[in-house]
Amino acid sequence: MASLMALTALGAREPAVVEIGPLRITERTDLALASVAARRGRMADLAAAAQTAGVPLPEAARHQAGTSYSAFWTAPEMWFVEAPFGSHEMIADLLKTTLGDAASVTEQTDAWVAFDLAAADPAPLLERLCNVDFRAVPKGYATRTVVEHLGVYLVKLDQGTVRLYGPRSSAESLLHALEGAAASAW
Amino acid sequence: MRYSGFRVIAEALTGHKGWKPVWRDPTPQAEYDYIIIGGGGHGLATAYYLAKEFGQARIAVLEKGYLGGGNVGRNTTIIRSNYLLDGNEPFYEFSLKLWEGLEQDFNYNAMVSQRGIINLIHTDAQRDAATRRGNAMILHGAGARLLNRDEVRAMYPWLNFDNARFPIKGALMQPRGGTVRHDAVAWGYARGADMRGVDLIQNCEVTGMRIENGRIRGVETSRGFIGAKKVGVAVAGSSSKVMAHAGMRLPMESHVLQAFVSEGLKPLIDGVMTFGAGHFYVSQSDKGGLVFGGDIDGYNSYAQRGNLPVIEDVAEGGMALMPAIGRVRLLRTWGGIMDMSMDGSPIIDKTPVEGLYFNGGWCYGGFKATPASGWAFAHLLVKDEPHKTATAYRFDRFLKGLMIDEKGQGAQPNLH
Amino acid sequence: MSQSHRIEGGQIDRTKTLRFTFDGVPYQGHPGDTLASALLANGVRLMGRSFKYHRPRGPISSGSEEPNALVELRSGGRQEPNTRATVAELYDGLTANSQNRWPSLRFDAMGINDKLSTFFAAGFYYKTFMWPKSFWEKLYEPIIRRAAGLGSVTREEDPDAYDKGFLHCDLLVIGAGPTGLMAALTAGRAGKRLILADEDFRMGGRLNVETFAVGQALGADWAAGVVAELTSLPNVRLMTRTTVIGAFDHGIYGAVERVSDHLLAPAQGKPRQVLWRIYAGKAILAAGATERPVAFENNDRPGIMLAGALRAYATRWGVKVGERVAVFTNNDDGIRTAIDLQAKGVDVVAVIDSREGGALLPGIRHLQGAEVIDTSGKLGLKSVTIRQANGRSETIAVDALGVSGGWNPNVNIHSHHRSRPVYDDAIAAFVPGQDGPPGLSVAGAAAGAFSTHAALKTGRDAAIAALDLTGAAPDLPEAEDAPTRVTPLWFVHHGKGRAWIDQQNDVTVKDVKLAHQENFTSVEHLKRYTTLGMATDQGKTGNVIGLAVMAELTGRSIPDTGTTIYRPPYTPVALGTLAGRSRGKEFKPFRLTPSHHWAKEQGAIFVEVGNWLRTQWVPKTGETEWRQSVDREVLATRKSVGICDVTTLGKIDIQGTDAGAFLDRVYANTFSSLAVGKCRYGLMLREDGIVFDDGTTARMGENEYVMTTTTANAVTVFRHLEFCRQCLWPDMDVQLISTTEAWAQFSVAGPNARNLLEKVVDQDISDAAFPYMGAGNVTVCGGLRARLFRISFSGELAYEIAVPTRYGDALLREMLSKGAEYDPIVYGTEALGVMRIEKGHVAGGELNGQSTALNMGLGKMVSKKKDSIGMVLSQREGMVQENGYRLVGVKPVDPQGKLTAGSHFLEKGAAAVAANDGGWLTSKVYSPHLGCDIALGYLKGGDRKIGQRMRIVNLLGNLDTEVEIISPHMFDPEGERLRG
Amino acid sequence: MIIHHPILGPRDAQEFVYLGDASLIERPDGMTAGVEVFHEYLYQRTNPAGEHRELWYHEQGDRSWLVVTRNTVTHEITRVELARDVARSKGRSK
Repeated sequence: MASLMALTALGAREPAVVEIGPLRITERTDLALASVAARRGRMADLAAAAQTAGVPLPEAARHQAGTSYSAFWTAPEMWFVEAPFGSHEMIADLLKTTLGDAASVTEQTDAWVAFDLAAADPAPLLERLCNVDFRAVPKGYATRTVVEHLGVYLVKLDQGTVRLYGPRSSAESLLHALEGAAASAW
Repeated sequence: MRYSGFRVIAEALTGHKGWKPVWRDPTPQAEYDYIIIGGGGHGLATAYYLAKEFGQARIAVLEKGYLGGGNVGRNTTIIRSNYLLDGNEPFYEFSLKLWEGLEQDFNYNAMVSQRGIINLIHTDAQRDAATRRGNAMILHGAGARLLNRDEVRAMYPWLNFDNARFPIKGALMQPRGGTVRHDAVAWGYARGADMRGVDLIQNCEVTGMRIENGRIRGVETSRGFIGAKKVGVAVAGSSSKVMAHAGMRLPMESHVLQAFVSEGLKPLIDGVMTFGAGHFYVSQSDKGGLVFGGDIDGYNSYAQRGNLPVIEDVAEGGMALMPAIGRVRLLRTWGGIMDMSMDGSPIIDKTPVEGLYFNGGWCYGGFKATPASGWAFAHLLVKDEPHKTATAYRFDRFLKGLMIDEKGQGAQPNLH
Repeated sequence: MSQSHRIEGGQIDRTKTLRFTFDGVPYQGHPGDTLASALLANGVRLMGRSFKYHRPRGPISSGSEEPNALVELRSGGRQEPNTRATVAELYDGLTANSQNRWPSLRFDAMGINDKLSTFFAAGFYYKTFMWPKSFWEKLYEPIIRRAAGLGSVTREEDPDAYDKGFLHCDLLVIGAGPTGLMAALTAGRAGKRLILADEDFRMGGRLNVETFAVGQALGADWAAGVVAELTSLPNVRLMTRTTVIGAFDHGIYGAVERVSDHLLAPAQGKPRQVLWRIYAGKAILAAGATERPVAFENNDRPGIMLAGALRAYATRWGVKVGERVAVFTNNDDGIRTAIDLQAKGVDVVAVIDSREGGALLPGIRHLQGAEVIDTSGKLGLKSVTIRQANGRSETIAVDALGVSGGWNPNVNIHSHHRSRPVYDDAIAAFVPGQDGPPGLSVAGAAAGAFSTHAALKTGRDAAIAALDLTGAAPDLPEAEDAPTRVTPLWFVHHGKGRAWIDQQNDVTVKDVKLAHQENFTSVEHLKRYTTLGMATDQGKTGNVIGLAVMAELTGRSIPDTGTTIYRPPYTPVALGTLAGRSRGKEFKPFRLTPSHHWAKEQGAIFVEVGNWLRTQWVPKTGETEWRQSVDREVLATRKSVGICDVTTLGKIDIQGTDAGAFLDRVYANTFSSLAVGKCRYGLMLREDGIVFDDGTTARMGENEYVMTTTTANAVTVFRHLEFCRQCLWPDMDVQLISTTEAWAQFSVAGPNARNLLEKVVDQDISDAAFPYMGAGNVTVCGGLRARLFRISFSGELAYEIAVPTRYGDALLREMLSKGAEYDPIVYGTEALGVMRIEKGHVAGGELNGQSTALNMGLGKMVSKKKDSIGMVLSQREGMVQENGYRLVGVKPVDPQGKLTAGSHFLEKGAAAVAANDGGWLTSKVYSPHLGCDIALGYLKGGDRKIGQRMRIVNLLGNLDTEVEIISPHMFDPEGERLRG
Repeated sequence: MIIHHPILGPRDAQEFVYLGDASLIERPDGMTAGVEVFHEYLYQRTNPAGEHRELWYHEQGDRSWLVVTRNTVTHEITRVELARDVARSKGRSK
């Protein structure tokens, strides 16, 4: 499509991978993201269209994986929808087309930096970062929380994998915070 | 009894037998000419000046707890007149002038100490604002200096100059700013008022107001009805509660402000310092404790205690500014209840009830205002006219659009 | 002489030796020692000096209540003033120094204060030092300040890291003595998520000290067994070296874990301490009790300590504090000290028991109805003088004296919500009162249940009650259940000497008497007047005694005299711990713009704008002064084209069928009438009619707008819009989301702006196709989605172009290379400021939260034809005054004349006094185009003063410049360039 | 403090931004109400020592505005509602 070369949120050509003790941090540049909000009084229409299009609309505080689209709840009648960047770079346009005027759709891909955190037990790390009770919440839990003054979305993909979406402009500060806490935790 | 160094020596040599009570504990009389509700700094100062400067008699101060137990006893003891706006600056400058002669005036050493206050500047916009403010201060005779980075560094070379997230670019200084031993202010005024015949009545809570035909007749208290020709309310923190007895709603909310003191340390900080890139201000007491504070907790509260987030926020500011204090320990925290007004400025005004006067809305700036507040309130009580430095502190300024909003935050009390 | 006072037994590891120094003298101790126990083991009793009289002092306790044995621990950036030797865990290489003394601890010149103490009675300073007036700051106070204070702070940065964290549990148990352990065992076995925290480095509390059995085992062994079981449970988190510092609202507790304080330095990457915020469903305060002394003359000499501490040093640490020991007690627990010490082979020469009657101790000289009335020994105790029941006095040579005046429950945390403790006559102490923190119960000695049996039972019961447990609870092991049998004795009536109540602050019985004499009888007045309880120990041992003395003087009971309440923190907390990682550069996160990496390569200068780092200017080789760079950037932009990263401006996507109507309500001007594909400048007011924010908002589709906010207000505007949407007009069909960071946005300005953009934009952007204030979706560089807005902040033909953030860097480089023929430059915030001021556009200096649209010359933008936020109140009389502030432009009459932002307006010849103050300059720059300083300012009646001459005065910098008042639109006032 | 969010359950108050008295929902209509009515709405507060209905915004959460009923003396929270629901119950719509 375009001739322009992308930079990661950390200012590099390639996504970062960092290992600290038992933790592996992987920057995810291969995710497209868009917000989907129901228009006033159109939730039923949106739900129907989403079902047809294979866009999950999970309940509050949950993430739900799908075949091409996954999604997590962000606000009443609002979700962030994920898809592979390679096939869905134009995620907002794709969703607008499928969901029609039942939803307000906005591209969010580059508003965020995504880090996948993998460890056998990430709890010692997370308890130093945010107030989420990671041990207690179920798989598929998704919430917004605060890490070192930064508002982030946290998704518990499974017991040992966490996805963090942080503000893209603060990607370096967020990674620095993760590294510091990891060194302290293990 | 007059206090002096000679007296201290003479008493020391004779076993301290001659010291007299600093105030009496009188029984309330049936009626007074003036009742001041609130035995904090402002109430005691009002009574003192009513008697001393305005020659009034038959005065009582009613205090629900103990004298000086409100915000005058729980603040960070800073005095300054580095205000910006015309409605404020003459008043606070008047106050600072009164501080400068206070101890000789009431013969009590409140340790008024003008070691200077600096407001640190971290951005060009802050320097512009400081220039505007500094000029306003000088125009009002308050004095100010703009320090550059090197001048600040010469004063406090151990501040974070080299690894700061927000570099120190200079400071606005008021050399006449400083600190005062806060409890001594209450005691000095109380003693001075008591000596002039004012009845200071502790453990006497006002539970109602007797208002007839739009005129105040007296107050109901936990010690019975006490009649009065004029009643002045000076209960900042509890203003809404007390004025509700007169059926009034006020343009203010009550909020908790925490303050902090560290363990005692050898001298580290000479004057008062405010951090311009976070919520933190600090001075060091004569006893050696770092006395510091930050933002209010931010929600309506009458609880006189705060929560951990603000403690952490203040410590973050402190560490960002002074990386050497990491191992200094926080000793004690306390919370005071602030009348946070709708524009961050106080009210000293008559009320719709004849003979009932109000003094409050001091936000967290009430301590430094104590002398001028007392004087101006006494003036209003006696003459029914605002003191010339307090003409802007009217209830109707919100209706008229004449807010005195130093911070430019608008009608949101927790942001002032 | 190594460890001359070490005796057998104790919980120390004698197989390892730790070396340490105190005041430069080397000593040895063992793992398990505290600094105090190790010094005592080496025969060192003198560890500090008091605050006021500089009296020689040794430890009185073995715990965190210690007022005397404060040292400067470690050195360099790690120097820690006021560290309690009694809780400082010994490590190999520890260095400590005494403090608040000169030249040495043994010979302290300030000890003269002690001789002159009669002149330093409570509050003496309030009565003197007032003449001459100027002497306070110049003479008296400097002397006082130098003499005051305790330890000293290094000026070096603390090199250690601190962490914060969050923990969650069903039950938090505070204190791991018998009560806490039993509570934890009960909850732990029931499978509840449990945190057990104790400030000590060994769990067990007093069980580590006492010699009696719990069940079949020695108390300490029983405790170790319980700890072992709890450790094996996955639902239990045991936290030693962890002090719960405060109970905050709704079950949030603060706790400080000392991760590395028992080490020479923290391990790589590890913090020194961690501040934990514990979210606890329920909590049990099992903090035990603190022994209190009795006030008698000269009761402060090194070697005199609390009886329980004397016992603890012998039993837990294997240390005899003295060779010849006496015990002075008013209760049975003191007796226990004598028995245990004697069993350890220490020579207990007398038990001075203030109580009459009862059984006499076998094998010990037990004097009943006797009191200690004086002591001797300058740097350490040499003898005590006692008064026996028959009135006879006797001096006994001893080098250690254990004193027990009874025990005070550690109610502190229970009163953190201002609950007042209540007095319990049975134990002569305050116990927890009503209205403590919800969810917090108190058990064991902290609740006044002093026996071991009571501790175990109340601990178990508290856990059952807190968690509504129904299953089988652990059996209670057999344990002593002896009463304390305390007969209150607060101070010994005798003579004229000083009897200390608050040892650190040197508050004596005499001081309390003076406070009473002067009518400082309220407990708060007593505290503030005498400084009782204000020292680093916060009166943990002394407060109640001071209260009791005042009660006796006033003839009131102790409960009638009152009590002070405790506030967080329970023990002092390092500020580094409270700050965590937020310090230095990490004080706040950085926000970096899409062009940051490019700018860094170019050697750009950055400026902090909130948390953003923005390019301030981009110097070229040879430029030595910032003005050279900025002037060049401005001139090059106005001559050809310049590019500026404006990503930091807030961008809010507003969609919905009511989006236009919504904008009409939140903006003072109208947006519903805006055509699709166009944008408009919007002015947003607060409800009080003051200007809140401004920016351009574009209509991207029928039901879709993109709002721009200022960088500073991006977050507050969004919050405000959500308030309007949810609280004011809940049924409007409007959806909001921030897209600030999703798009890299560049301003491209200058006569060649279009020419340059045509090199990258795929569509026709001619003036006809994309007119002034046009807006729309385009593509760049062969199909990349982009947004284009034809708006200008500089007065030039200008556009803002946005691409997904990851392509921002590449787009910038592409524009610079593709448009090279136009010599494009990148300009920073300084040049941006110059050009906007030349055009009279308002920004931060003008949008100060105090100004109206009218003040800004934008009064006509406030539409009265529709309701909008702030419309009504903007019309108040004080805000529409004819002579109110108006925005004006200013330039010096002499082009060489200087201006400074923040300077004030004065009429020519007017004196520099407030009455003549005409207003102030909000923003000032040097305009290379006009060749002089120019400024914007708010001037009273300024709209009627255009063309007049005034002065600009900066009294801070001796600036006094004659200026001409001009229109704020100083450059291309007709706007021909931007429509070009 | 902990606020029991009607949708998300207990959340630390640190995630929220406080505005003030919930009466701020009841904004007068600017086309009919004048300065005095707006003055009363914007500036005058009951400021009770006791139960207080107040607005909190879940900024670091789901961006819901909540009406929290909280005791200003004890800080006890007895009720939390979505402000949107409260607004509708007050008759507010578009």
